[in-house]
Amino acid sequence: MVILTVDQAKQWMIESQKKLVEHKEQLTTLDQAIGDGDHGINMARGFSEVVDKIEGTEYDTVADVLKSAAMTLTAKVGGASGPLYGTAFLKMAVSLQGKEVTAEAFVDAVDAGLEGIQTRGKAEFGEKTLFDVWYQVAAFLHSEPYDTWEGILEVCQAIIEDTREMVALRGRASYLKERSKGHIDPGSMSSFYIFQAFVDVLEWEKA
Amino acid sequence: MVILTVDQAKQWMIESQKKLVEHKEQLTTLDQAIGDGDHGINMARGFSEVVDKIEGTEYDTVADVLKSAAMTLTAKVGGASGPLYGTAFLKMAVSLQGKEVTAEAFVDAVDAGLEGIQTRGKAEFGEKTLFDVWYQVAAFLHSEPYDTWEGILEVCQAIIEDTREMVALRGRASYLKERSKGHIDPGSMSSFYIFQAFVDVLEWEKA
Amino acid sequence: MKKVVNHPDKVVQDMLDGFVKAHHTSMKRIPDTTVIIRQEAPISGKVGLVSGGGSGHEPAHAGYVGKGMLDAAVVGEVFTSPTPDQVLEAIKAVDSGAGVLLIIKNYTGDVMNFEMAAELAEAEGITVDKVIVNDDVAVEDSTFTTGRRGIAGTVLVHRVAGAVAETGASLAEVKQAAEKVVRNVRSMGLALTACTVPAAGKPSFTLHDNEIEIGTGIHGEPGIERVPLQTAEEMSERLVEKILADKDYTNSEVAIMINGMGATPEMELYIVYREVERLLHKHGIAVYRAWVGEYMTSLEMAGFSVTLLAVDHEIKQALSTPVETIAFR
Amino acid sequence: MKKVVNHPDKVVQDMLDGFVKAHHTSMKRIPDTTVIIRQEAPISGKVGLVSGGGSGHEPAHAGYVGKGMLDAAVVGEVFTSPTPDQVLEAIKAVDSGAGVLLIIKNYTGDVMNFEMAAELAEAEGITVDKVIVNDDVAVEDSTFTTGRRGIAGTVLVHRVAGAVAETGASLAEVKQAAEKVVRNVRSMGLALTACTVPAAGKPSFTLHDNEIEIGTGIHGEPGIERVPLQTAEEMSERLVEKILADKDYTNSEVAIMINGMGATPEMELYIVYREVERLLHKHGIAVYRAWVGEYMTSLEMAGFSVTLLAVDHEIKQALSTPVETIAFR
Ligand SMILES: Nc1ncnc2c1ncn2[C@@H]1O[C@H](COP(=O)(O)OP(=O)(O)O)[C@@H](O)[C@H]1O
Ligand SMILES: Nc1ncnc2c1ncn2[C@@H]1O[C@H](COP(=O)(O)OP(=O)(O)O)[C@@H](O)[C@H]1O
Ligand SMILES: [Mg+2]
Ligand SMILES: [Mg+2]
Ligand SMILES: [Mg+2]
Ligand SMILES: [Mg+2]
Repeated sequence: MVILTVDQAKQWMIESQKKLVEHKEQLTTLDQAIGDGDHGINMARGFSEVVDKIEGTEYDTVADVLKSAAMTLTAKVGGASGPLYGTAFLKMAVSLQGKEVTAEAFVDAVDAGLEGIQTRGKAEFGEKTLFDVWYQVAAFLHSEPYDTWEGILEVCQAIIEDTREMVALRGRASYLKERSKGHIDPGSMSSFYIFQAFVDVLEWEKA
Repeated sequence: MVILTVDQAKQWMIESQKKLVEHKEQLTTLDQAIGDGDHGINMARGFSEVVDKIEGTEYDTVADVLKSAAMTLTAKVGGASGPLYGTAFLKMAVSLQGKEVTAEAFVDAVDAGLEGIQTRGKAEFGEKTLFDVWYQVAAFLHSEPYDTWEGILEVCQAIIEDTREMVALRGRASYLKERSKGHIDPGSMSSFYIFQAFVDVLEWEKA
Repeated sequence: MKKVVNHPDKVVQDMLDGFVKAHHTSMKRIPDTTVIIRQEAPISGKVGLVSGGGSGHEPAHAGYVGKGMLDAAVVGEVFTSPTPDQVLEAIKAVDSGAGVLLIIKNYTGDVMNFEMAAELAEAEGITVDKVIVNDDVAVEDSTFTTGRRGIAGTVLVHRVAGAVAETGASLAEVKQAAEKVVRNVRSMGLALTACTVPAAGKPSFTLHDNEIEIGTGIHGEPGIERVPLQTAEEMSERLVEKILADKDYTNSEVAIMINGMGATPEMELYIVYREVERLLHKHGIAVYRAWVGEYMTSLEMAGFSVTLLAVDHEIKQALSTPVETIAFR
Repeated sequence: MKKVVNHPDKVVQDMLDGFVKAHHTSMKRIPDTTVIIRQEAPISGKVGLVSGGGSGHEPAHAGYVGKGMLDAAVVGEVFTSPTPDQVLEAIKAVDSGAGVLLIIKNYTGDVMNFEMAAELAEAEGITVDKVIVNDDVAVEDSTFTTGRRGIAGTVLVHRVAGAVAETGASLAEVKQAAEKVVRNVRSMGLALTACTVPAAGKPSFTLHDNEIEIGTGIHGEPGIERVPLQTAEEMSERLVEKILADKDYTNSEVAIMINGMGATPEMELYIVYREVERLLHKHGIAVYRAWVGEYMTSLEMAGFSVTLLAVDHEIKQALSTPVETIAFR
């Protein structure tokens, strides 16, 4: 069964943008605590550009939508999150190339995105980066039956909370060492919004 | 009758220094309101140097004490007040050269100081500068019998209050034009302390 | 937020616009990019030098474009690494066939974006190599983590690599010279106040009136320790001792950079220089040359960093060649 | 008060100490004075150029000592004119027999102290002349009052007079060139925040978060008007229009200086440059050359000033001669 159409994929990006813009200040505040205070700005800027690009373009496949998003994120976000999200979406696009987006295909795509993030950023699980969220989402998708996509939300929320107690070992927050404890990782939070948008969009089709 | 001995002249400088150091912050605050906030610092620095110089030196005449003070003030105060007080004391010294300091001689010296201030700074009465205080003191000394030196204090207090309502036409405060109203002129205030020290010192001898 | 801006989202574009207008005789902007290049780029036979990073560090990096230093500076959003496509444009614009060296400050974002650009450029047949500057001893150097950051010492890497490139040296030689500087340069900074990213609208952290933050980065990141305000001598000593603990400069000759973070009066930087030189002399370290001023700032942050570079004959030679940039002499 | 100092009363001495140590190859201090002179002074046959003023305006004035600019800078206490004896030492040290020109900013204190020094020097048989710079249009020019202040435009007077002096011109010729600049230069500034004189320990005035002060001087003096925070474009327009109302630069060619007051990021200064250039073009005014940076500061004040100088052949010629100073190119 196709779970994500081209229109839904576009809508996924639009919903992501809405959430990221809405939570721009929250993300920036998180990044001010343990980073350089631009994560909300970066994500809002990047996804707004994605929406601008996507809304005016016709796409044949979901892979094309995601590839377009990947290129835009890479070119417009910058910082650490730009290449990471750019790579994640690009690898997802490659994984979905020439396929219908079934549940299985999507899980494969998340795996590919996860791998892309790791290749680019060299993070391991538990180092307090957005990799942690992708890792847990992938793990969940491999462990659960595919009709409970909403479960992603709980998984994300749990791991986001877990990042609070982690000592950062990658990215800017790692400079703080022990002092990075007690704060949620901003990139994990933005990844949550993207997955939340994904879950919303699956519903959206039904509505 | 000699009203000021060499020791008294030295003491005059010492008392002036004490008052100026004690009111350093007040003078600086006055100068922050309508100038550049250094008048207290300048005067405290200058008179402390005068005292350093004077305490370690033997003088034959009051004129020598005042000349020494004048040179030190000129070399250590800077800003507008340095040359003005330097010139005032120098002209007083010149006026007292080879004389005992009788009441008459002192009044002549104040006249000479006043003239020096005007030559150097080109101020007229009512332009909201220390010239105003010297002008009024000189006028008082010409109008009153000389045994009421304390009268100087009232005269000073009155003119200081008058400067509050004046619009500054000389010095840094003049840049504020109408906005210079409502604030006492810092240089007038420091001149008051110097004359107050003078009056104190006349008493000091009696004590 | 009190800033002289038109709109927080327009600061980079407006700044670049002003920059190329003010310096149009020596500098130009590649159209539709945030890349500033030398008017005469690409220079035939010369290795191209590209650096850059987030904006907000002015005069870094565009102020270092010119003879004896960089060929191009790639400008990102405030405190945000520029994107690969922009870096690629810079590489293409300065490559004369002799190859291009990327000088990258060691931040996850910068490294990833510049590396992606390098991959793209190689795919287009351009030879690209890189050096990663990591002079900030406030951060522990460890292979398990991100490692030390690149801060003001980067400017001296630009300078030496630029001087060597100007001689017509090969890409390998230029890279070697740059890496020698990286090995021999150490820095550390502190902040008296935080700074405000225009689009964020509020300061990145807050310090009490009597508190300073030791070991801050150049992006308003919090540092490693918060201590009460100290004298210039004590602050200088703190940074110098930490640098010397990381690298032993005893009996060497050094170049010094006292770098203001943005809001610190030059008066205070010279006071720091006085203290730093005294401390170094105590350690038997001789001073070859000094730069005191704003070289790698963090918007309007108050504070400063100290950079030491051990110099040998080759580095001294490079530092004494002509240099024509907006911000470095 | 958050400053990098050892003691508020020592800032000038410590700074001078650091300055001459950092720049000992090109600069020296006359022993026991606050005077910085060119290493090679006095220069045979050349008119000596002396300027100075209170400290706290760094890089003014010591940063302008060198070939093509000043021979000596006399440094006063923070925001306080130096004293006649110090100025006299400078005059004596740079006079080679060709006479000395004093470049004085128009403040009561500066004028009186420099004039007293000139009287003392003349008494010692040295020919001394002076120019008084009064470029600040925030202040009304009136013969009944102190008149306009000297601010950032002073740097361009140093530069042109310095270039002309370097050619071996006579004292009268150098003075004439300096006076031409004075006649043709106008400036005006504004402040976003006040500054704190170290010995005073508290800010010279206070501004609300959304207030700026138009027409501030360079000593933390209050300005002429307090208005709500505006965009860079509006602020630039305000200053430019006020300058053009004072002197009509229409159809002339101008040199521009956008001067930061101390804490304003260079990013913002370039945004201002963009706006100023646009405004000037609207008025048919062409730009010959631009300087953007910190040239005449007020400690850590945030804000900027705009300076316009109408240039003719002679001034352009002077501005394009070699200049070797710490702070000006
Ligand atoms: N090496 C890495 N691998 C995975 N994620 C990373 C890595 N480094 C940083 N991140 C993520 O990037 C986020 C910060 O992104 P952002 O603030 O946009 O970039 P920058 O740190 O360059 O300012 C962090 O919260 C973290 O989740
Ligand atoms: N032209 C002048 N004639 C007489 N007094 C003056 C003149 N200009 C300034 N003053 C006096 O000097 C005082 C300021 O002194 P100070 O703050 O030490 O110098 P500056 O203004 O250079 O900072 C003013 O309050 C005023 O009384
Ligand atoms: Mg960030
Ligand atoms: Mg004053
Ligand atoms: Mg960033
Ligand atoms: Mg003063």
